[in-house]
Amino acid sequence: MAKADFEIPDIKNGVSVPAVKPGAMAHVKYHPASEAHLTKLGFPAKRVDNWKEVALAKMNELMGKYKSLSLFLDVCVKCGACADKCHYYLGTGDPNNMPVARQELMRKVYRKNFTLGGKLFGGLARAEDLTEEVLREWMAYFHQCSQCRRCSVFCPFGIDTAEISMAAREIMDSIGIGQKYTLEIIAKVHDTGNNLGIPKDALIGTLEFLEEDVKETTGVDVKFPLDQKGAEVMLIVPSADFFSSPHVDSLVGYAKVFHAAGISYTFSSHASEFANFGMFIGSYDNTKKIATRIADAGRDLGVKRIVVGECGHAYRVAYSFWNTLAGPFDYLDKNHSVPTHVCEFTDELLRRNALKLDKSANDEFTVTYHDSCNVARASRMGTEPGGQFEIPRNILKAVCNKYVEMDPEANREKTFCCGGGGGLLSDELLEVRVKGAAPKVSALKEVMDNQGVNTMAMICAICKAQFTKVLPYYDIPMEAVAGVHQLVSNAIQLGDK
Amino acid sequence: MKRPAATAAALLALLAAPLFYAGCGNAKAPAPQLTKPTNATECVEPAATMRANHMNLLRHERDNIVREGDRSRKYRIEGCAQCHTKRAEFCDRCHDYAGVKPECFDCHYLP
Amino acid sequence: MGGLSLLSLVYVALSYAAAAIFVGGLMRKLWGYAVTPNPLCIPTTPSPATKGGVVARLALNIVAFADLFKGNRWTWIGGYAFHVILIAVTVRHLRLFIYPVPPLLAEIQPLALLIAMLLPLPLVYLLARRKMVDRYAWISSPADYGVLILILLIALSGLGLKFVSHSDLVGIKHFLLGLLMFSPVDMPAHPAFIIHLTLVLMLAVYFPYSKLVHAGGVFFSPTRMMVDDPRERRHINPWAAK
Amino acid sequence: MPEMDRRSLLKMGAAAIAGTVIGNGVTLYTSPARAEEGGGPPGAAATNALEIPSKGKARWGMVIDNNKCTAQCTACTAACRTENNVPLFGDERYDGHWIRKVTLTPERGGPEKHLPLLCNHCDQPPCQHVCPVAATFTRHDGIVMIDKHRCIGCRYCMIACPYKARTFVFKETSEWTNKDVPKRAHGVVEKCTFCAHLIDQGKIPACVEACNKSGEGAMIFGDLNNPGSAIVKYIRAVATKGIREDLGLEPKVSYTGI
Repeated sequence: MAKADFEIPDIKNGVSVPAVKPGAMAHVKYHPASEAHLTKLGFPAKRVDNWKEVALAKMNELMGKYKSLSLFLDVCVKCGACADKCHYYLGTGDPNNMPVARQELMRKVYRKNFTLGGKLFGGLARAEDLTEEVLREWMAYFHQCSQCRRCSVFCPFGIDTAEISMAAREIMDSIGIGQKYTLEIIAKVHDTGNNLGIPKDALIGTLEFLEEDVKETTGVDVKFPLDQKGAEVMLIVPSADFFSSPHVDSLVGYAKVFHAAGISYTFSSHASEFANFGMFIGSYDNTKKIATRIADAGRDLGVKRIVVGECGHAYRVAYSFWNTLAGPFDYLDKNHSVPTHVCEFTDELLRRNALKLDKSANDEFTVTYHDSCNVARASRMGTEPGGQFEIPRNILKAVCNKYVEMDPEANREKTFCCGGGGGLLSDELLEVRVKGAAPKVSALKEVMDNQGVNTMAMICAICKAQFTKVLPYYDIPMEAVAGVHQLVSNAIQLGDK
Repeated sequence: MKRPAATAAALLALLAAPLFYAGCGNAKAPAPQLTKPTNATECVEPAATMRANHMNLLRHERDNIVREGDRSRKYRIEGCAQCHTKRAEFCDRCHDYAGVKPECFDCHYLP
Repeated sequence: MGGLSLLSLVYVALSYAAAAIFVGGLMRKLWGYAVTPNPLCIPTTPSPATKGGVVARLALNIVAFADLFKGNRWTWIGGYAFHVILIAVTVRHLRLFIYPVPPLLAEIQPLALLIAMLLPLPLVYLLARRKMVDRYAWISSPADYGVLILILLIALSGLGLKFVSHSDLVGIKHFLLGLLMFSPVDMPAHPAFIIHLTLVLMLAVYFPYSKLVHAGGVFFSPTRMMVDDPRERRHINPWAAK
Repeated sequence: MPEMDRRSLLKMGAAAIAGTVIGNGVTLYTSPARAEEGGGPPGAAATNALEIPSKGKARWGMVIDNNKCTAQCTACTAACRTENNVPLFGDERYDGHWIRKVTLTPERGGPEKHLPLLCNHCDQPPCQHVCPVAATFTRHDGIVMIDKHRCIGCRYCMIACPYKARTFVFKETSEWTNKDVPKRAHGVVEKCTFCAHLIDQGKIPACVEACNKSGEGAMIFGDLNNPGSAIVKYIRAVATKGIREDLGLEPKVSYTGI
């Protein structure tokens, strides 16, 4: 078991709703963003002198721009249906991690400054001004929200804490208070086209290495083309897929699927990254800029389709926002959905029997599937609602002999977040991540103990990175983490085609 | 929301509906017109008490009458009939006005 | 308005003021929600991909509190009972505002009474729930208890009017119709009625400026009202389009 | 106690009790030996006024001298219907009966007997015991009554009554034949009240008055607690018996000549 200087939740008997432990997670602090990154993203380099006025003005502006925010600040009746739904509350017991209480952090400022009742009877309505202390709470607890939307499933009014935490982060950015992890990554995307800041040369080297590696292991010439104009498909993946394990195994999987399908594809060096952290900080402009960069890359390469890889929040942006932010994608082939998820792509080939598979290649694995929050609750695959649940499962069942479902109360629509989403995948937030992972790990542990599961497949780069890091804290080897296309890669038979 | 103005107008109309239904513009609010008894000037209790409480008085006394056989009680529905000889012009007027449907007359005779 | 007693004058004025604040305030709030744009498509999925599907889901949510049912059964029971009983209470009171009373409305009064008189039960339950579960106690402010207590007081004074100190119902209806038709008449000077009316006016004024706007707001929630079709139909951001 | 075979006891009981079929498909069981007794002296002189004792002292009862009751006479039933707003709809399913003329056919032969049957106002009324809402009650003067404001129409009492004296109001009476007496709304159970409203005014029940008027004078009504009353004198002089006395319900209606 990995060592930690904090208490690891006990998940032996599953995760039950903890008693309220005020302030349990108040000490967690993220690393502040540098002046260079704040400036680059269009924010003040450091905290402005009249920060309170600026923050309230920004809040007012956002309430005028976002129906979600203006409505959600008003209509919560504090019924508490969400109170036991957040994985961070379940893992920590800190009451400010109850979605309703997290929202209250902004709502109390809203009441104090924007409502008559709050101005007149502050105490009774629990209205509070945006003080230094409240700002500290914002910084701590709006970075203990992974924007996974689980709370919004159960809310009678559909209140989505993600909308509020995005707004809070944008307000903080607008007064010059930023989180290093997200801002630095967005800056890198603007500079190099990917989160990791991989220069084009390194990318070429990596792809060449992968080609050789696959040739060595399979004897087949599977291509990993870059910037190939006129290719049918532009494939855009989370940049972790180029380097990290187990991510890269899924990348190999995508390449093999394209090879088997006989459809030409290419990566783009201008937009090699699928992730879009602009959403995490609620920055419309940055989200749009990143999305537009991708749309431009596809246009420049003259492709007919854009297929996206295994990444959760990025798929939400691609599925839900691309058309609005960077559309219309009129240069693409209208017969295919824009964008197409790589699972939709593979699923279609499976339906046409266009792939030769040897399921027994995965016989050493008993596989379960983790629904990633942004895919499950903020996007769709295929034409039917809920396709995002069925299509990845169809693929897994096609490539594995041993497939097991986790407790549906912790999966599908009600899936628990891995604990690392929403811009929290940063080392200084490890305590939040480990504790927040408890509900999902507990569901995994149950099928591992009772049904012999040894592999959890998923289609999100953040989930993969998070679980490989936190599973050892729960005495589960990080090798239990796999990408869906990693298993496809194992099973696919590349004959002469 | 595509047409906020239309939606707002519909909401306003919905909220104002009782106003129109009640006949906004009529000079005066309607009140029930009662035909008063000719054989007496005073009821067994002051009119205000009867208006508010006649149902309770009758309900209370009916147990004494039915269970004890005491037919000398002050508040009896048959007693009402001695002065209020036209139910349709007295009882029914207020009952209809307030949407009250007493079951008394299902069994008891009042002219 | 000549000839009104001082009490009636005061309450006529208060009633009109409260009604204006209620209607005006609520309209302003709902208008605000209506005109504030949805820059991005954010339905909580899985979500219907058609307008009809969205309407059906909203209807189920309004009629059965389906999402809350998913969220917490114990809260659902209390909240749902409270709202259903509120409908019965409305039916009981509608006859005082409508002239003449439609026959069907008169017909269902006994049944409505049977349900309406249960109103204190869910209110006490909801109050106890807030107090007794540590999570709900943590999130509950004096305002959350206050509005439950206010409605409880309204319910108790209303039940008092019905069962303890019966009032001149015809006089009350005459007064209310007078208000509705802008030709006010005297109100019955019945203490329980005055208390009941005062509390109701307080609630009406409080309504638009509190969490009670959820009654109208529920129709505007983007995570529930937006159609899940961003790939098929380009959602235009109104402020970005300008 | 010697061990007794349960079955033989039951057989003995069956032999002792002979069934007699009376009108409207009701089967009453009376001891055959007793059914052949009867034929008493003439009844007391008819009177239309009652002496009302102070509250709680009276115990109203009735004796029917069946020797005087003729088969064809329906004076009592007709008077009851008019007095108490009990209509005949001309449809068996809806008709209510507070007092009926029934026919007794002795199993071992002999002439048929015709007798009026009404609520026996038992001192131990089973109908009252089973009522779940306490709608059936016994007045201070022994009259068993139904508070129709309370009755929920469950009809347990109808099952409990061995005299089939109760009927369910399937159909609302359209008009009052006697406006001083309430009629019944649909959905409650009704039965004979001994014309309590008349007793309270010092008058005798409508059926008794009609019987007197018809000249038969078969019904004697009075205070069973008053040693000087005609009914007590009659009972002392003549052996009377109640129907199904074996049930121990202590009915306040008894008969001679059956």
